[in-house]
Amino acid sequence: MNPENGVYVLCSEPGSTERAVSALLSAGMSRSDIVVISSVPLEQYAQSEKVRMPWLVFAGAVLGGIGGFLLASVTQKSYPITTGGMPVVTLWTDGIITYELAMLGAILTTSVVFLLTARLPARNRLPCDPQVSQGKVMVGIASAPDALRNNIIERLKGIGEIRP
Amino acid sequence: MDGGPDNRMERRDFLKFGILTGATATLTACEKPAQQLVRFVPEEDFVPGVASWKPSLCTLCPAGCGVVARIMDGEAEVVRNGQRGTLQMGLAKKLEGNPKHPVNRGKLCARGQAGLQVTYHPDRVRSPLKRSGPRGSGDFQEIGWPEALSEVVAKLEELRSHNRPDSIRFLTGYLRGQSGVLINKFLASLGAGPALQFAPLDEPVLRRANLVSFGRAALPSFDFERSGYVVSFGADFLGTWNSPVSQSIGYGEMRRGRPGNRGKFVQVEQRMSQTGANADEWVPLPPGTEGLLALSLAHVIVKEGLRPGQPATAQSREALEKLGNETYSPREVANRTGIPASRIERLAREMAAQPPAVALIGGAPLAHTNGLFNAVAVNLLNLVLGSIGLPGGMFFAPRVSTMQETVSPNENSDFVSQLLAGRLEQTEVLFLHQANPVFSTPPLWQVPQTLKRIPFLVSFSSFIDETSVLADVILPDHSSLESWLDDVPESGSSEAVLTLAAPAMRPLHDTRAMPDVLLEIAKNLGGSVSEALPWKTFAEMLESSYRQLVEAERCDQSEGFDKLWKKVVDQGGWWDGKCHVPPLEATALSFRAPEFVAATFDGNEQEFPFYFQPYVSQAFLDGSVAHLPWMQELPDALSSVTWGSWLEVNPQTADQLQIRQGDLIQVRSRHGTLDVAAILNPGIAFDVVAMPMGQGHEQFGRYATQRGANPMNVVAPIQVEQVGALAWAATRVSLAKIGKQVPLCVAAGALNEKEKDLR
Amino acid sequence: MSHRWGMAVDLDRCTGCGACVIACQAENNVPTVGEQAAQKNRLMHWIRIERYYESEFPNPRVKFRPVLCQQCDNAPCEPVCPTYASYHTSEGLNGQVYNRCIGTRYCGNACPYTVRTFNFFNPVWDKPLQLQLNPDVSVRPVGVMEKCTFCVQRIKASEIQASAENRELREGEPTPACVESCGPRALVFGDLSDPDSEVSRLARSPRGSMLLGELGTKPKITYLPRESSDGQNR
Amino acid sequence: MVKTADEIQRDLLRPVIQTPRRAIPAMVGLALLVLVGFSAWMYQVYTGIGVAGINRPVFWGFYITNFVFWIGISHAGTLISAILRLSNANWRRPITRCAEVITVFALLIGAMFPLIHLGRPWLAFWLAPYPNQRGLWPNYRSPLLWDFFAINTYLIGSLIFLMLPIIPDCALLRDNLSGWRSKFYAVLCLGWRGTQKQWRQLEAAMHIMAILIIPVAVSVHSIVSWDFAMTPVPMWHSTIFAPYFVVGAIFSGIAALIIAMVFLRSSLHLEEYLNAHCFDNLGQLLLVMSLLWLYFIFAERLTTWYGNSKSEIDVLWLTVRGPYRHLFWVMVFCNFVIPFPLLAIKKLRTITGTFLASVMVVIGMWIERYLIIVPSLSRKFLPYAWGTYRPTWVEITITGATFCTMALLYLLFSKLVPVVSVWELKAGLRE
Repeated sequence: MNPENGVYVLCSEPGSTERAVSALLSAGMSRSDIVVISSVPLEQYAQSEKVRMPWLVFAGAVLGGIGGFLLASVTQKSYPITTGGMPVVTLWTDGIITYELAMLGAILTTSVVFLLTARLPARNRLPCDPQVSQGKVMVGIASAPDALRNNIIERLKGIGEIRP
Repeated sequence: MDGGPDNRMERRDFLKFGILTGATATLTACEKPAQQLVRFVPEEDFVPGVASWKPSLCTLCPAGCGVVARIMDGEAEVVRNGQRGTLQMGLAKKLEGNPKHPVNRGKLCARGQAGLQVTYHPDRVRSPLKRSGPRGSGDFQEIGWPEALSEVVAKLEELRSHNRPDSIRFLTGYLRGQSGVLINKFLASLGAGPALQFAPLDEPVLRRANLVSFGRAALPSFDFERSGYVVSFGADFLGTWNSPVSQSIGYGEMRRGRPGNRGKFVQVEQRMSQTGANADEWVPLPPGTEGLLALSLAHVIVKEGLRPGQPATAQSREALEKLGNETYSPREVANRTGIPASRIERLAREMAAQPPAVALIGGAPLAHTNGLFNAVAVNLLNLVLGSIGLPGGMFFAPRVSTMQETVSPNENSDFVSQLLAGRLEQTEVLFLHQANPVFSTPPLWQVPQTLKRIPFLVSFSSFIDETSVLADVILPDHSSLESWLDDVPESGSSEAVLTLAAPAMRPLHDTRAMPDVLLEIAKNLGGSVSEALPWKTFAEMLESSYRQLVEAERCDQSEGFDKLWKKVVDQGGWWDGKCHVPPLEATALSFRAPEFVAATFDGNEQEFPFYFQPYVSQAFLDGSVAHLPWMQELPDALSSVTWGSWLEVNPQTADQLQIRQGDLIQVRSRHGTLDVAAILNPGIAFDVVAMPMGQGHEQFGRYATQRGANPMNVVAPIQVEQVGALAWAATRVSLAKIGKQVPLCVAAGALNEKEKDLR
Repeated sequence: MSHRWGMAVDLDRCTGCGACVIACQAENNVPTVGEQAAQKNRLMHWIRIERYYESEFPNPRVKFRPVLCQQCDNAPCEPVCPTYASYHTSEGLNGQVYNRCIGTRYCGNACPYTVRTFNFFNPVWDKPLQLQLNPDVSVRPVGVMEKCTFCVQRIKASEIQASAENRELREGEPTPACVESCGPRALVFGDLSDPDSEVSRLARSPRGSMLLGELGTKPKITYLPRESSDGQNR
Repeated sequence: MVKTADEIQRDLLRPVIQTPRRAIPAMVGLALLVLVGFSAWMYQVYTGIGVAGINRPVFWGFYITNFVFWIGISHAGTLISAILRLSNANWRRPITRCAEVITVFALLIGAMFPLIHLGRPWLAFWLAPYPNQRGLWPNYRSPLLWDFFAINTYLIGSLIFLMLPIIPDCALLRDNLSGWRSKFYAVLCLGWRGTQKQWRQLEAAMHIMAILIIPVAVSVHSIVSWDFAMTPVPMWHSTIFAPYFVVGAIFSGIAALIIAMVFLRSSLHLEEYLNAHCFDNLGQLLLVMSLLWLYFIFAERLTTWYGNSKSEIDVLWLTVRGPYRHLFWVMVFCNFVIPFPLLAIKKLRTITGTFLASVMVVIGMWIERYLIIVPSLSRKFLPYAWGTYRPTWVEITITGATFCTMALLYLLFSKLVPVVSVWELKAGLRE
């Protein structure tokens, strides 16, 4: 899909946002096609898709933990050091390393997963309008099928100015 | 170890060559002196990195312990015939006791081990010096040996031509062994008087007492290994007194060497010494009353008939009768000493009950005006205890007839009496050797002034100290590790001992051994003098002296003298191996009955409320080893102070005077004042203040100069009756706070081990 | 068989003379720190003689106690070192590898006996005093912890000697410098794994006790206390 | 009065868009002071650690005190903001970011001190486990290794925790600025658009981070406490240390946060945002922590006193009665006696009140760290080896410089990013 196909309308107040969305729906667009861009989160327009993040994070934690344990115990063995019979590996202390690296794993996974799911850093796929930062909301379709394009523009007229 | 003569020849050529190349190198090299250093060809053979042990002799105190030096090769900066350069040579790395030596049997005290630093001391005199500034200014210029020697010889020639040989004097510390013989021979050949002696650590009073009691002006030895009971009157015999190492060895055995039979040890003193700290019972009493206590103990033993049988001559019997005298009854003595009569009796009975019991005396009790009385009294106590010349008692080390042992000075050879009699005034030339009277005498004796009046002073000192700084010419001696040495330990061994040591290492600097210098001077003087001293080197003289010894002692010469000589050199001396406590000859027990004399003190009690008690410092002795950094940093056994000197005050006394630890105190006697930091010492009498000797040097290398205070500055110039030695414990002082805190280096973080400090 | 080096200190023999202190300083190239550092409690001696007054004049009692590294079997200094600089040798000594030390001084804090010393500056020996240095012992640079090693260089030397002559070590070899110098033989060194050695016998003595044994550090030095005498002023 | 979204945006972006007067000279001044501290450190590295006052037996002094102190401060932030986020407390919105910033910077500073205090700092990298030719591997039984891992984890975690919510604000700046600055923020915001998908993922991520960061923070200060508790040193070898340290850390953290907020509101004119309401709430938190702190120190001392083992009681009396008593009672006053009324009485729990209390607490907590470390070391088991400790000018200079570093970093940050999260505040309006 190429950005040129995008059709958007700038809405200044909540009501108009509402109308814009319904207009697009009536134009035969599905909710998942509709893009709502705002400077603050608008729960009501968020697509109700599953968030898998926690599970991934847990997996990351497990990986980190295993990594930590191996780092602490196995690698010590691979560097033989005279300790006159004193322990080189002790479970108690390895526990601490394991724990810290598990948490690190979780933290890193979280940020990675976030960047991936939020498609960041992003190429300019979507239009960017300074007015959004001034509080306006931009509603539209990332790529409108040419057939429907004019129809959509028709319906959105009067709600706000059309982009592009 | 050196190869044959031809080999040596070859070496010398190498040496020349080495210097040549070195010189040319310097011409081409840039001007930095560091790069002008020549690399000499090694003078000896050694296996790199492999240590060898060579016997030597500790010269830091009169005990005369045998040592072994660990020699390993190393790179040293040396001077060889006027040329500085680096040399791969054998270097002493560590000193330890000579295991074969009968006196110290492989053990060595802290000072002895620090003797290593004398050789390597950064402030050693590295070449002959000629005074370039006014006397005492410390300005010297380096000169070569020929110049220095010719100067001295010229002076001597002049005096002999003017026929005033008696104006040549020689001041030294101890006259012992062949070096002593050589010095006196040298003086005699010049027609000069006997060598003057000044040795602060010597015990002239004790010698005199022993002369009186036993007919021998010698220091005693003790057989502690077998003693059951030891009473020490102020003698720091485990730290600094007499032969501390051998005495410590005996002490250890007395305590734990005989399972089930632990000898008891009682110390009698006013200030707890390192030795006193080890006592089972510590008996304080007023200074100067030690003799009384001794006689009182004897009194009880005699009265109660507890005395073991001992052959007694008429005089000693008479002396014993005198003991019955009421003056010495516990009651009387209790009044004078403040020690309960019951305690005196108890001690006496204990002694008699734990034979063999022995008594000894040293330190402060001998430095009171009545020191001689105290010493004789203790000798009498020993007689009563039956500990003289018997196992577990006191005895005199056997002598080797042909060898000169310590010469105890008479009034002609005693520096102090000569000084006070004004006999030094007409002296023209004075040789100074191993003696620092300027530091160790009270200022009122005016030693520096007297020395300054002498036109020509020649010092053999290795360091610029208070005395050698006055010298016109300094002919630096080798360190003990670099020279041939011999010694006759006076005490500490029950067998006859002669210590002899070849040089353990080659000299570092442009120095020469004192005896060799004397021989060279004699050679230059020629005539009768050189005839009287036929030897080329001191080593030669030593060897010939041992030839005489072999004759006299009728040693087995089956394998020839050379073998025996080699054995002597390898093991570091000669001892007959017959270990025994020699009984004293019958004449020995000819006692003169001691007449009680009270000690007098300088300064009245009101103005000067405190007895001032200097003591021989564990680290510095009389100050002769204060220049060694290891010693400066050795925490004192009791005060735990390093790098300084201090005044010990009883905490209660300090409270009354509002003195806190570290406060700067002005100590004032009738003759002077000194400022020193206070240390609170729970082990000292309320009316006594004590101070270690050895610090407060005006001049003594970078580590000791201007550090701490010298107790001599307040010591009154009064002498021990009938002996004339300085009574250094007979001064009273007053204390005044200056109102300044001194940052003392106290190693101990606390006074005791309980929850809080004692006070 | 491997040795277990230990020491016995008979306080009834110790006279507090300080010979051991200098012996150690000479043998192990322990630097002198000078007056300023001494004021700051920065003495470097590996063995010190503790002096404690137990009562006051007129009946003062003093206790001397030589304290050196106790070579604990269960040493608090070892596990805390992040770089294995302080570690347990196969002969049970508390080793200190100077090159590994990065100077956290953690071991110094952990040691209950305060016997570890730290190089606050690079050591200096005024020329030619450096000639006294023992070539068998490395000189420690600034920022490095050091401690008593039981004169490990002497131990190794005599072990090599013995193996060269293929024999077992004899009683009395090796001997650390402090023990060598001790006149009254208060310090006794030897192999604890040999039940007949003098040190083992002393360690078994009923008089024997461990310094701060209650901390569970399992020291290899046994202290035999001084016999307390009743005889004070009856 | 409630501000509109536009007003909020204007107020909060102002300090970033146009540099406030007095900011530049302040930064320069601080930078100079930091430089002084740094050169003091270089002097120490060059001459040897001996220029510090440490000695035997007090091997640790000012540096480790600062280490514990700053790591403690770092708990301000993250912990507070995390807890408040989870509890979804609305008054959190203006303060979370200042808090998180404190965490990151305090951690950076705190982590410096183990390096500064090393005898051979140039070998510090030997602590890191990586394949090497030394044939050596760090000793995982050493608490210092635990520190190494814990602090790294915490630093990364809190950094991410700080950065995530900054992204949308960077987008804001991109749109509100022009020229290179706009481009600069365009990069920083990673091309953020603000689609509902992004918003949702962001909030989910923040939620998880908040959950993760709390146990990490707790573990970090527990491990710092174990640096001490693992050694048989009187009054260190204690099981109470971990929670004791964590509480102390949060305590000093909140105080630091309050102080920072006071400076921000006055210097950046954020009076309406960092308002009395926030301070009142934080004040109450601080009050709770103060009481908790009192409880812990009492529990610790009581056990020691009751146990009455010689070495421990020595240290106890040393601090309470001995030479350290002055410091000890100053600490008690700073941490409880003064803050308690200021925070407990509603009338006094004003902005000034909480500010005063916080200053006291920060001072008090620094002294507490000092009193934990130095007296115990100076009175270990063998009295002969007891010692004292006196800091030198080097230690004092470096310590002072770290506070300047904190201020400087904070100032720079507030110039770079709005210290109050704009979008979160706007979002807050709609509830």
